[in-house]
Amino acid sequence: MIPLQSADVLPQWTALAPALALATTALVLFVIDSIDPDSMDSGLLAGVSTIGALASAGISGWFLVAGTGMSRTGGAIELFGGQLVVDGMALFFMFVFASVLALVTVASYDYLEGQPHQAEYYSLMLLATTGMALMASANSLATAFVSLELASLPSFALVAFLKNNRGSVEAGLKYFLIGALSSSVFVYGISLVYAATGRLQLAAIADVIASGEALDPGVLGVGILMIVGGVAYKTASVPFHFWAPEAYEGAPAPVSGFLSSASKAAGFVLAFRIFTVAFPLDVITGVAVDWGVAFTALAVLTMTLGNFAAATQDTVKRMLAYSSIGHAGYALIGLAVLSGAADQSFALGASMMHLLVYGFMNTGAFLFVALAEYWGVGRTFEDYNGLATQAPIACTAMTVFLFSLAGLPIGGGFWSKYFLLVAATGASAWLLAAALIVNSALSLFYYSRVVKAMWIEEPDGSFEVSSYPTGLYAAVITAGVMTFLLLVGFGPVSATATDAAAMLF
Amino acid sequence: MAVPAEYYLVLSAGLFCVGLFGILTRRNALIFLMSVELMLNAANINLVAFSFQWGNLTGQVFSLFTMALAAAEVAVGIGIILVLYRNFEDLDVTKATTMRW
Amino acid sequence: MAGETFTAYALVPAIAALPFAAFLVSLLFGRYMPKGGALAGIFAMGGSLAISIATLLTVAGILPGDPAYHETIWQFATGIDTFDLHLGVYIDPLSALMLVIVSLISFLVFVFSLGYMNDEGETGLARYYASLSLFSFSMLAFVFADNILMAFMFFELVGLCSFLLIGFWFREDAPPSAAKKAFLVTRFGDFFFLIGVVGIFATFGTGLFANVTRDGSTVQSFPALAEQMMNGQTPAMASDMLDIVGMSPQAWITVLGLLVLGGVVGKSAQFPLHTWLPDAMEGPTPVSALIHAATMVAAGVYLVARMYGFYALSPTALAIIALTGGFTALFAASMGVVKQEIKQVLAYSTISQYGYIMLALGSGGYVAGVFHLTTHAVFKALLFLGAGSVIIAMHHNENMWDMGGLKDKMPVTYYAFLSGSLALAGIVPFSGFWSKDEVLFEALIHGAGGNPLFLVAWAMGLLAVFFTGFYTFRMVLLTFHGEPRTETAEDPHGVRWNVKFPLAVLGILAATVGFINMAPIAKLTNLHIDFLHTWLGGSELVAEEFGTGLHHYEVLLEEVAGVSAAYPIGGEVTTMLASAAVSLGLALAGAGLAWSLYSGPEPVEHTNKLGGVKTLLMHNYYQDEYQVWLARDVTLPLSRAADRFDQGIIDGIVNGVSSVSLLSGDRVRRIQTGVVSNYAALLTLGLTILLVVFGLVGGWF
Amino acid sequence: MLVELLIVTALLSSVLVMLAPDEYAGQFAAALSLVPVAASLWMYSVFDGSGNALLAGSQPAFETVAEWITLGAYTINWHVGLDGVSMPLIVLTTVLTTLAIISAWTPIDERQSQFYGLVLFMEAALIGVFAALDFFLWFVFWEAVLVPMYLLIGVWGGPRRKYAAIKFFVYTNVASLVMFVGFFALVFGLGDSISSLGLPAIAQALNAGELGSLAGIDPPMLKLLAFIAMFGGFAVKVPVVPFHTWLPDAHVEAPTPVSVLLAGVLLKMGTYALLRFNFTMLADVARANAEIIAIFAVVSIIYGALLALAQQDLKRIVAYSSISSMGYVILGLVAFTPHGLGGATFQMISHGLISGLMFMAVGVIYNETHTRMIGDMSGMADRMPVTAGVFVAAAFGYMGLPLMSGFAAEVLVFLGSFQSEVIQAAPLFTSIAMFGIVIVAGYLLRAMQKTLFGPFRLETDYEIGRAPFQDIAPLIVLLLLVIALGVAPDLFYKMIQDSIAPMVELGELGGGA
Repeated sequence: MIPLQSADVLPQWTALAPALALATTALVLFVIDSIDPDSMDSGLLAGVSTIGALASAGISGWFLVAGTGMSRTGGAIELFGGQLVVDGMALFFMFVFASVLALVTVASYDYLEGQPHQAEYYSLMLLATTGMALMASANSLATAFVSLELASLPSFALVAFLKNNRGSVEAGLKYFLIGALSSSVFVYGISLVYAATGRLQLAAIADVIASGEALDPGVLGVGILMIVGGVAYKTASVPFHFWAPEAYEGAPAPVSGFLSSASKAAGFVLAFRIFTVAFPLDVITGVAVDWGVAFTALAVLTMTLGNFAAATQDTVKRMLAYSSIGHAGYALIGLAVLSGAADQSFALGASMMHLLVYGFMNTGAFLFVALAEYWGVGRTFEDYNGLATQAPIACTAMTVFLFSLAGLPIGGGFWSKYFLLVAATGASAWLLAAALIVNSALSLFYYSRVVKAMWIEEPDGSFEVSSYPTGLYAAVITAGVMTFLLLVGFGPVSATATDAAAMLF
Repeated sequence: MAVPAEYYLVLSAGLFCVGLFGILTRRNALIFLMSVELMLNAANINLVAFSFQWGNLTGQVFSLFTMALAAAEVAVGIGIILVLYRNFEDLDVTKATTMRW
Repeated sequence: MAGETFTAYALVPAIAALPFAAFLVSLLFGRYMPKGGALAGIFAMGGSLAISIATLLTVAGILPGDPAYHETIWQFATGIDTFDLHLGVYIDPLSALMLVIVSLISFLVFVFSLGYMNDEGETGLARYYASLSLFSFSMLAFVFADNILMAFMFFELVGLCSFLLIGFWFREDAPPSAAKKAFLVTRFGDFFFLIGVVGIFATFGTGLFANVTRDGSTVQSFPALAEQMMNGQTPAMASDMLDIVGMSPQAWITVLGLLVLGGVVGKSAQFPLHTWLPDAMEGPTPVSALIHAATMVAAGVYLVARMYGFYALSPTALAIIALTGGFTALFAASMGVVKQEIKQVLAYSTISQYGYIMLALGSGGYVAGVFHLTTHAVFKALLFLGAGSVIIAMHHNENMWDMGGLKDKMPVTYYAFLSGSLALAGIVPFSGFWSKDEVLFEALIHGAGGNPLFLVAWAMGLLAVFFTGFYTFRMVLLTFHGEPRTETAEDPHGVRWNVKFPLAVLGILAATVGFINMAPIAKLTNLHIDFLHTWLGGSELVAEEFGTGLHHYEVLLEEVAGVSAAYPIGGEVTTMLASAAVSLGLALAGAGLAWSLYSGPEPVEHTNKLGGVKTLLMHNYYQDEYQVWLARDVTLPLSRAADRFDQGIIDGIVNGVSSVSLLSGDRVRRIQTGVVSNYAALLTLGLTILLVVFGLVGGWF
Repeated sequence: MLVELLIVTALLSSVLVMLAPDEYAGQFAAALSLVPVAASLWMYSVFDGSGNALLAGSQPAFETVAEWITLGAYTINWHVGLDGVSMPLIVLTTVLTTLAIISAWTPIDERQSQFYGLVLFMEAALIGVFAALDFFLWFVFWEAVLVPMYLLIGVWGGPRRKYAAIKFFVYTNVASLVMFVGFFALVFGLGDSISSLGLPAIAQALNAGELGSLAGIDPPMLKLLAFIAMFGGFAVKVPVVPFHTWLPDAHVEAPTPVSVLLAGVLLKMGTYALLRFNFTMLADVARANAEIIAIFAVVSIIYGALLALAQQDLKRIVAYSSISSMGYVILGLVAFTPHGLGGATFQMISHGLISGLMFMAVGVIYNETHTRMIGDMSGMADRMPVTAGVFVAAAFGYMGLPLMSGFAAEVLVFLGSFQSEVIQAAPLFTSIAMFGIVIVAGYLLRAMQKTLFGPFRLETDYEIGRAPFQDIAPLIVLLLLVIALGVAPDLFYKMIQDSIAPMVELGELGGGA
């Protein structure tokens, strides 16, 4: 296969096109806003954002199919002196971010009806996604930190977007404070690693450590653990998860979906790359710290805390927030089992697949909540009683999301969850497997509570669904169809993710 | 080389801890923000010091990025603190507890 | 053999198929048919009777054909690398005789039912005749079964039919309860039977009663294989089984025999599983006749006779059969003495009489057993039908103390009933005398031949003769003699031909059927008039090829089981005559006592003279009570305890796990206090723990 | 492609019925469900498979293989095919689904189109479970069954339906996960010796002794642990005491047609999986621990029957008796004799029909009386003679009356297990198990006597009449099937024997471990 980014076809920098598309769209939105600052024309803004997002998703998908940056076309494309890298994993995650963004922007069209500052909303979202896309291709701790902040700072503002809503503001505050603290921990960790190795580029760090030139292993070790903390914050893993329940609950529901799917995935892609490239297990173990053990502990704690806390929630959105923490725990399995895995690329690939599927099903679930909020349905489980009698199609989609989240074969979540279990079994990580089983049982319980409310309980007649917002419906149904299609057509996803992951080893 | 590199580490660690202490003990959102700035600067000390130690400029350049980002962070932070004050009529971060459990 | 010339055997499957067709017709269309489907049953049974007689004649050599016949008619379950299961027909003298008995009695019962059910205006006639046809079908198929699995299957179906018929009047409380009891008690016996069947198949790989030719090769029967096993030529499969159970061939055969006996004891109402039978009187009286004379109860002992070659290998099993029989004969007869309802007396007499058959079979009297089975079928059917006639007359009042003086009002019934009673009591020359006498004689000589257990059983059987004579004539006297004691008895309901005809036929037979085997006369005169003996001896084909002949059994009894005869009183003839004289004397003594107590025009109750014994007898020795206690006060509480255990402990654990999870979930989420400073603190704490733990492990400090 | 046709037809029917108006949904669903019935019967008539689909030298019928998804080093194939074990189960599934749909016409009176749609969806998944020959494909269907079942119990069930549905849902899902881990421990232990997750490949590799160690667990131990995990997982589905407590709740709360499918087909998934996994792949472990498994079986039989004796609710009685009946299957399987394995498989079919029949009969009575408590009614035979007749026939079928399928199945199981050389003291275990036939008679006769017979007594404010024909018809059809199979077990038993015969010797030489 001829590499797409070879001299004859496209210049090298075009490999970053998915990220560039997002950045450009953000700028276009600024231009639109500056032309007509008081515009409430959400159609234009949402349309432009969606086009940008779809373009980005399309390009990354095209590149993935064409094999850009994959080993079969000549390997990863390094840009800017190796500060950024575009490979299969980067493109895979760019596709995830852009798809989630597209869903969210479409849904926001209805959700933001009548809200001021829509242009800011969409451009912040685009910028955050740009940051995430860069996180996916960050190849140095410096670009990692910068792109992480680029993703984070707009997110803070997005969470607090409903500035007259106490919940939204409180969520923004907590997210911001914990985020600031975590990023200072992260950057301090980077500084310690730099202190120990004198390098910021990922591969170079590994070389220094491997050559034995690194300074005190303690400094390096503390640095690595603090970087663990940094990514744990971004992925909403224990003990850096505290912001998540409030941020997801308080934020506008499309933002919650966006953050809990895309932002989390961004944290993971960063972690995958940093830990497999800068601190490969065969190099780091014995020198400083076996981060596999750390991630095992975090994975078990995260999934357990997330699921157990979700089990007894009263409001659907907060339940989804905690479940999102639980899923972070699942995705961490990919990292945690690397040390013992029989097939490392499959283990990491399983996490990647999970994040992709999660992008659709979790965003879909939050968007359904957005739909409910749009209708003025209450927040608690009881408020959802009998919703299916009024909105059967949306409720069917929500059922698909929930059961897919629970790992039933009605959506792609089935494959990714069981692939993670396969990975855990393959690495003989019995603790992780057992934790996954227990938590999965619990998750089945609380997800089905929503299904029960929607389908089984009688409606109490307290609300009437009056309108069917096109944008929200389109987004929810698209997510539902995608989730379902991923069940049937999981083959390419699985193959791509495994191939992409294989490049890191 | 007058001062051993380890001393910088101790200094930065001390600064980091001061910042952390501030975060843990103070309730005012602005002081919270300042403490975070202290912690970021602790990282900067390391970066600058060890840049010199390792003989490359990467660390120093990166510290410039950090400062810029710190500024951006403050900008966003102040915005959020403003709306916090509007909604809760207080800068006390422990007052905003409508969501929990 | 088959296909060359047409023989009656080709029609044998129709003996069972006809009643089955009648079952379907009655079930589906009975309610639209005249007589509620009775005619279908009558015609079917008539056909079966005709074919049965033709079969009998063929076996006897009067009609063309071999004297025995086997055919596999249905492959049931095919196994790979293991034995197959099939259904087949086996006709030899024993089954041919039994087919005639069963189809004859069934036929007469159908006819009688016209009088008992149709004329009395019962509802549900279609159901009645359908069940009755199914009953006949099951029993006939059971009789000609060629293997023990098939026998078991139809044995069970017989149980079903008895359930349906005993519970025929389901709108009342008692009949369904009695039906349930009958099925449950016999099911308990069948439990052992089933183990036996399975054990036989697992040991021998076949359940065939007779050595047969299939697909050109000879397949040996399980009794034959067992015989080889006793001779040390254990087939591979059987020796595997012996290894599994860790027993000697002798012991294992005994165990298997006794297990099968469990089913026999249940169905033939032997102690201790006899309790269902008196309750089964809740069913319509013609059904009682069928159950007691020719079908269900007879099935048990017929099975023993059918696989006699197997029992003859185990002296222990034989002794247990004999003792069970002897004890049951006495035990049941004693209870019959105090009953007030005519059908109750007959019920206990049935139990008692089947005890005799068991006694005969157990003590090596194969012919005697089959003989008594035959005579009993006739006279007991007669007595029940007679009782039925009385019950019609009495407007369904069964209490004998409300009867009296029916002799003159219903002479046909009376004389027929009297014939049956004389046979039951064993008064010469009625049929019961000949057979009962032979039973006791066989028990005596084989007991004297070195088996004291047989003697014990014989003694009990002998004593029972006295009781039999007593209760029989007490019944006759109270029912037919004296003055009518109620208004109904003064003006009884008349009966029609359809009642009288079966009574007449059976009455004549009850008097005469004993002549087929007058052993004492034969011995005395040296005439070969012990036809049944000759009949069961069978031809060479039966004896040698199929291995179910009498002579083969006798050899086995003597050589393997060690049952031998001795004549305590002089020679054979004198012993036989003495035995006959004693039993006749006792029967007459019993009858005489009854006469002296109840003969007057106004007989009074004498049972109070028995004192405490009366209570004991009226309560049937508290057999019901302990079985009910076992069911109601042991099993039910046990099941309730299991239920509580299940709900409380096992399900409690399941629910407990979920409660604990949810509770801990509720605790976990309390960490999220909502105060952001706490979050920062916890976050720091978490990071610190991580650093400290890894620092200590990594040796950084 | 016929298997695919079956599945796709059922799925399409499901979608179509969901879109149909409620009034016609029942009839429409019944009509559509006749297509799989006809197709499966036709497949049965042209069935030409031989051998056991999982073992060497076999030729499954209607087999298709297509690559689907890669899972690391393994391929997940779309691989379906039928052998003598799965063919009868598929016929059972299609027939029982149609009958259940018809029997739902009367009791289901709201949201019909959703109800029938879910039933048809479940049918598709069930067919998949029995036809799949690839582990993950099988697992997809296995888990897919849970979704419609959860909703069917949850939406249309009785008063405690939510509790029952969630209990069923979570309990069986946990079991699947445990089983899953056990299975994949084996897959990874097999290492490079397999390249796909095809069940035949795995079974053959395991039986060829290709299993290596995994994470320091040597092969025998690995096998044992995997066996325990898989047995535990399937034991919940079967269910085997003490993992049974979800079943009575699920049955009591489920609407009758759902109970029919739950008892008739869903429980068979567990025993089918046991046969395919534990007793084919890990036959040597099963042999080595035959007594323990036999104890589970016997305890299920006797304990389940005892529990049934204590119940007042007709459905609960049948539910507990199902536990008891499924114990026979386990006993037959572990015997490793031709009749044991064959009888166990036959019992799956037989129990599927008979328990379906029993539940339907209970349902018909409930439709008229709106109670299932045996204390509440008496003499129902007076008002509902045909129903009562069928009920009696069904009950006797359940008790193992000869010439009905239950007898053939039980006797074959007993014959097989009695002579088992695998189980120590096999005759003893078998004899204890046989006592189940006495207890079953005890509780069913008691139930019949109290509800059907005696003077009619039931307090209702309306006249209780005969059941409508549409309620009775499926009962009659089932009864005829039960009798047909009881008279001619060879209809299925021949192909079953053909498929289980290769299993008899499995694991005899220790499987090379």
